[in-house]
Amino acid sequence: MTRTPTVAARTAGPGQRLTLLRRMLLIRRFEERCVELYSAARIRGFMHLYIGEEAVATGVMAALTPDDAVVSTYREHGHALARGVSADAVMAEMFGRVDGCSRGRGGSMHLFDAGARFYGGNAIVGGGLPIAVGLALADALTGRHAVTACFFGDGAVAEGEFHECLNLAALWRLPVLFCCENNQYAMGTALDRAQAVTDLAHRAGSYGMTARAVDGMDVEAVVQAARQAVRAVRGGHGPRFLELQTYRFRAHSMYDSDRYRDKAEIARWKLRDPIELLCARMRGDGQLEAADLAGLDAAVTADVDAAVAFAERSPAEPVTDLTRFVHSERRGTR
Amino acid sequence: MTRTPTVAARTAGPGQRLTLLRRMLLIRRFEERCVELYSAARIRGFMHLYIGEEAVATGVMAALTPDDAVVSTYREHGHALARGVSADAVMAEMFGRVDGCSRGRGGSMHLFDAGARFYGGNAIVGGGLPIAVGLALADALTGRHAVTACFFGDGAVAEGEFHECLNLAALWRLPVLFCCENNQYAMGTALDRAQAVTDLAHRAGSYGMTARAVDGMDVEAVVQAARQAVRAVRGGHGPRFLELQTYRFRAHSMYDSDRYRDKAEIARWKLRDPIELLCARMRGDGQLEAADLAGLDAAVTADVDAAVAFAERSPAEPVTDLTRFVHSERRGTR
Amino acid sequence: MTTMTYREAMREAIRQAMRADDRVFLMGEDVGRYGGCFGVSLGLLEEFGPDRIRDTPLSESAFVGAGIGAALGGLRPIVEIMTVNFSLLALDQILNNAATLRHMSGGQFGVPLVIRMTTGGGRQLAAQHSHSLEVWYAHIPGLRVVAPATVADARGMLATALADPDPVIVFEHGGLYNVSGEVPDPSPADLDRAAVRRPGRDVTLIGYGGTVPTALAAADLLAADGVDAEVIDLRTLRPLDDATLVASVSRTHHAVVVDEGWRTGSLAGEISARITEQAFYELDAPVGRVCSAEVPMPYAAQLEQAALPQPAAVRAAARQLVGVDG
Amino acid sequence: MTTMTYREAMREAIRQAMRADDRVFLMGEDVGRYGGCFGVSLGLLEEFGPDRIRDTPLSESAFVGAGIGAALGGLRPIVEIMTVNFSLLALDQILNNAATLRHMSGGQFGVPLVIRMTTGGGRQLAAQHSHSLEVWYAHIPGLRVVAPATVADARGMLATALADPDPVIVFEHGGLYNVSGEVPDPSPADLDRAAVRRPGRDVTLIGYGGTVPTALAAADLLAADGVDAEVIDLRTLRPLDDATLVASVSRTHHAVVVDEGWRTGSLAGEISARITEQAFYELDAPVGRVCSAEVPMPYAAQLEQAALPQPAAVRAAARQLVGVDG
Ligand SMILES: Cc1ncc(C[n+]2csc(CCOP(=O)(O)OP(=O)(O)O)c2C)c(N)n1
Ligand SMILES: Cc1ncc(C[n+]2csc(CCOP(=O)(O)OP(=O)(O)O)c2C)c(N)n1
Ligand SMILES: [Mg+2]
Ligand SMILES: [Mg+2]
Repeated sequence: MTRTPTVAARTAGPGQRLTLLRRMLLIRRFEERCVELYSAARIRGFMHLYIGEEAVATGVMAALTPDDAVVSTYREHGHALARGVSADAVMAEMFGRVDGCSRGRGGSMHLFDAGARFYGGNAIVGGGLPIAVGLALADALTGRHAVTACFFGDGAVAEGEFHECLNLAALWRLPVLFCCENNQYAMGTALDRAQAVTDLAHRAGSYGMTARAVDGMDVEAVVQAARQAVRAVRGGHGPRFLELQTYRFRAHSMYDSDRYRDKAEIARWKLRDPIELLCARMRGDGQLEAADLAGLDAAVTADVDAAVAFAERSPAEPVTDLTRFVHSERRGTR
Repeated sequence: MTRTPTVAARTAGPGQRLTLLRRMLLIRRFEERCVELYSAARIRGFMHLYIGEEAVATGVMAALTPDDAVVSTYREHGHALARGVSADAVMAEMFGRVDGCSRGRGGSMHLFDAGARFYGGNAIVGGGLPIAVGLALADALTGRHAVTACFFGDGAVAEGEFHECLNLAALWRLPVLFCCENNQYAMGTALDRAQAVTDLAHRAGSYGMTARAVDGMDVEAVVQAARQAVRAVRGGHGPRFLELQTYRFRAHSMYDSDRYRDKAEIARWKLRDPIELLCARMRGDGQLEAADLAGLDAAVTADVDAAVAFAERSPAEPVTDLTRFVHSERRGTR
Repeated sequence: MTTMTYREAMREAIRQAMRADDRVFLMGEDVGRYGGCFGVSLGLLEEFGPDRIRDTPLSESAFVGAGIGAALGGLRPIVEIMTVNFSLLALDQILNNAATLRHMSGGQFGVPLVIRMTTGGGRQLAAQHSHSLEVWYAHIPGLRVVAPATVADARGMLATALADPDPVIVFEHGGLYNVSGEVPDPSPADLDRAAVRRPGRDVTLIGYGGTVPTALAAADLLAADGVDAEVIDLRTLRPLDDATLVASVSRTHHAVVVDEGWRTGSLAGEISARITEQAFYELDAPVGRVCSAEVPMPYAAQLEQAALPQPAAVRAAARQLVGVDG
Repeated sequence: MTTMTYREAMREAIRQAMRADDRVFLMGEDVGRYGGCFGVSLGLLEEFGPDRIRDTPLSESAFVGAGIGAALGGLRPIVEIMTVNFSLLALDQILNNAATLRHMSGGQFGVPLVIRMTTGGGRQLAAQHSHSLEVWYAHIPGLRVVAPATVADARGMLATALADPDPVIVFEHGGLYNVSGEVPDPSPADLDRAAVRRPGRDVTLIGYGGTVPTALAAADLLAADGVDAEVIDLRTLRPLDDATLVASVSRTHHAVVVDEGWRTGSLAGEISARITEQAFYELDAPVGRVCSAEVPMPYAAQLEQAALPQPAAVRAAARQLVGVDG
């Protein structure tokens, strides 16, 4: 594996940058609204925010095509939105409504969208990795040139499944892009209290796949690294691993009082806010005016408003449907 | 980790060599008898032979003290005998008799001996590793200077538990000696069809512990490497990993027709029979006469005869005892 | 007699056990700095330090297995698994090692280990955080399985569990942590007997953990219907206290089991079978079962509530049995 | 009509399915070069090659999960787990993903996966290779669970399982592989109905998988006693075919369930509860259960035989129920 000091090559044009910015902003505003809605008890259950990590999903998804597949975690609002799952459907899901992307059955932790090849929304840490390996196996066996991008956290690296899956993907040279979102903590456990060796790209490299660490706060660096990796994976060179170094600005979940992190550490990372980083760079290149940004912000806020309105309008699934889809309706096995 | 071409330093004196030889010979003759007894249906169930791998158990156990602990697999006749579990009790166990080291309840795959701190006999591949980590944790927390030697095969490296346990032991700097018996196959699966990276010492090293590959056919090399590793582990320097490169001369189990290995490969490894290797070296150093060897052989054969006689004499446990020891008899919880 | 929450009672129990016995330590994901995912161990790190309040990586199989090893090595570990859903990752260690070693070794080795885990639904945590799999553990010879339903039992059961020379699984229903209750002067709970939480003459309602409040609520409803329900809290799911169940049913001649597990292969099914086996001629009607709907637990509130056993359903089942509805 | 062994029948079923549908492949530990740990897949590697007869490393969770992913990706995997004991390592994937994805995703995703595994004792394989945990799988909504007890069903069930758009678990009892039997012209087995393997009037003996032969042997013993036993083979453990059971019991008024699982929380308990719920007034006596002793399975032959359900015990239970013994 290679471990490069990840300075972004400024290859993206202004149009692409605007797209990236808009997507990150949508995730940010969407989740800020979710916090309010959670306080108002419109959203319930466990909710994990992606605020601070937007560059990761946004950058990786920019490197994928619609034929590719995505496997995600319980911290997946950002993944879903960046993949293009409609904000309306995601918000309705958080409201538990029937027009939600999982009919309201999944909530924040279980977003699904067959159309986007978005395979959830897995709330067992590490539980998505075998599925990603299997999706890639299906693609490989049928000669499709799709890539499966699999997201998971630094905490998942400790699970046995991580190990089994990295080996399996490398052994069988499967088209998986492993995207480890290293936000430095698994709940209250800092990486160095969970891993004897904290260089996760190095650990992944020991399975015989190319692995690199990327500045996960720099969306353009992520795009570039992901493009490169996706190209290799799609070309049949086996799996690749990206360690995306990032930070969650908020607590682990809405129940967490965040006692285990140093305020100064949080403040330090916030200086590298991925949205502000991109804005600053665009401003420096004369690609962003204050007015543009305000307009963008207004536009995504309108999207979020619309999503909330959509969710409010959507009905609850009738309880008579409770047992639907335990099995396929093609064959009524129960 | 370091990967050294393992040429044995000829440090052992004639007395120690004789002890090593005798122990290896005991394992060999014991198991050869087991084959006969299995054919005669005196032994049943699954039985896995250690023939060809005797140098590994013999060498590692020579580096341990009675206070140390041993965790083993289902291929553990050699481990038990080398650890000093009585051949009588092991043979009675294989016969399913009440004087067996597990009262006849375990059979070939589940030998136990509290007196020898021999914690079995685990037939779930990889299942012993967490137990070893826990034994070492208990030693560490109570300030005992014991080492836990944990044996497992190359196949176990693919299990998630391997990964979880190596990390845990390294993270907590626990006194575990991981002994990977790389006999090149897991049942019918050659290592390179199971692992993307077949250098197992390298893989282990990636967890941040010293790991080395050792010629597992050379008992003196094993003793030396194990002594060194045990010294470091006992000294509080965290776990160590030994990849003991060896080969099973027989099939995986009594049910295996060994279709998946090349006859030439087997023949090649047999040239490095650990017993013959040591004998040749002793002969070269003028430490072994034909008469000595014959005497040794007769002695261990007599031990095996005695073990069989002991097993024959031992009664079966009465079926009225079937439910004894489901729980402790200290407190009759059922 | 003090009043505290179920959560505090669990914490006090751990604290007392750790003060009383150096061999006791707590190990699990985020039990230390975070204070436990449900806050049970908050503050214990400060008192006992990181060796004995031991945060683990996300390696369920390894740290549960390490608890087994540490118990073999002479310690008295309390291992916390965040929820029963994640315990599947450690089930091999629990069944094939913890529960098996004593018998398989002919009595040589014992595993005095306590494993605590949260169970149950009702908090909109959806299909991977809400299930009740107690029956699987109750199926395993070699384990003792307990489910404190009251604050007093939350306070008292741990000491009994730690005194057991064999592995004990403690199920804490997530919906109970905030419940307050009175706790008598600390004394180990007797785990060998189920408890009659409310005496009654007409029908026996049987629950455990989170369904004890459900059964009690149903009993209140039934009282208004003129049906006098007895409520039994199983407390220990393995071994089951058949005697208390049979004695009650022999008086009431009707029984309904309330179980948050899925119906097929549920603990409720086992209890129904046992009562029928042992008190067939005392029964005026088949034992009723009110269980969770056989679906992965949905997030949406109305669906989740419809999936879980509710007092109204228990009432309806009991009314039908005793013939109030004809 | 041809005669073959249960092992050959399973192999033929796999072969036919793979010939008929390119999407079908077999994956598991040593299914290829070794030929399967119990020889089921011997020779298939030669016909279908290593892509479709796919040896895996010892990574139960990963390769079972990969089967789920491959099913999501449009294939029809058959995943072999050597024995049910090792399946615990993959149980999280089976419960939390395979069984749950369709419901949790609101019907968007399905997992047409078949998982085969060996189960059962009787071969002196001791406490980590001999258990029968079928009831755990039968507990899980979203799964179908089948247990072929005859050579014909071994031949016929796989096609039905592969045609199912949802996950199916197939339990093969290790003691059956060498049994020979007649196989009708290949046709998919109907998995929706239990089968009456022997008609009788006095008592219904209910078994599945390895206990069907036990029940049949008991029926022979009972015939000599003048008791005419009906033997039902459940065939499908989830969903259970209550109708066939109730119909039989309504005729015989007595039932004994024979189950190699441990008694507490057994499938036998579930069946007892169901029969009692649905045919209470038809029963002349409580449903009997003959299960395995609640111990980790011992190696010693006399202990293992004492732990397993035997025809003599079934006979004794049936005699007692029907009152032959007074
Ligand atoms: C198998 C399992 N163990 C524990 C949990 C509880 N849990 C949920 S999220 C989490 C932390 C995961 O950390 P990481 O993988 O770094 O992802 P992050 O939350 O930081 O994005 C834990 C322990 C779980 N969901 N699944
Ligand atoms: C978890 C698990 N999976 C599969 C098996 C079946 N099995 C028994 S031994 C074995 C091969 C193990 O190979 P290795 O670890 O290399 O040890 P060796 O037999 O070569 O000594 C397998 C697959 C098992 N016992 N446990
Ligand atoms: Mg993290
Ligand atoms: Mg091997």
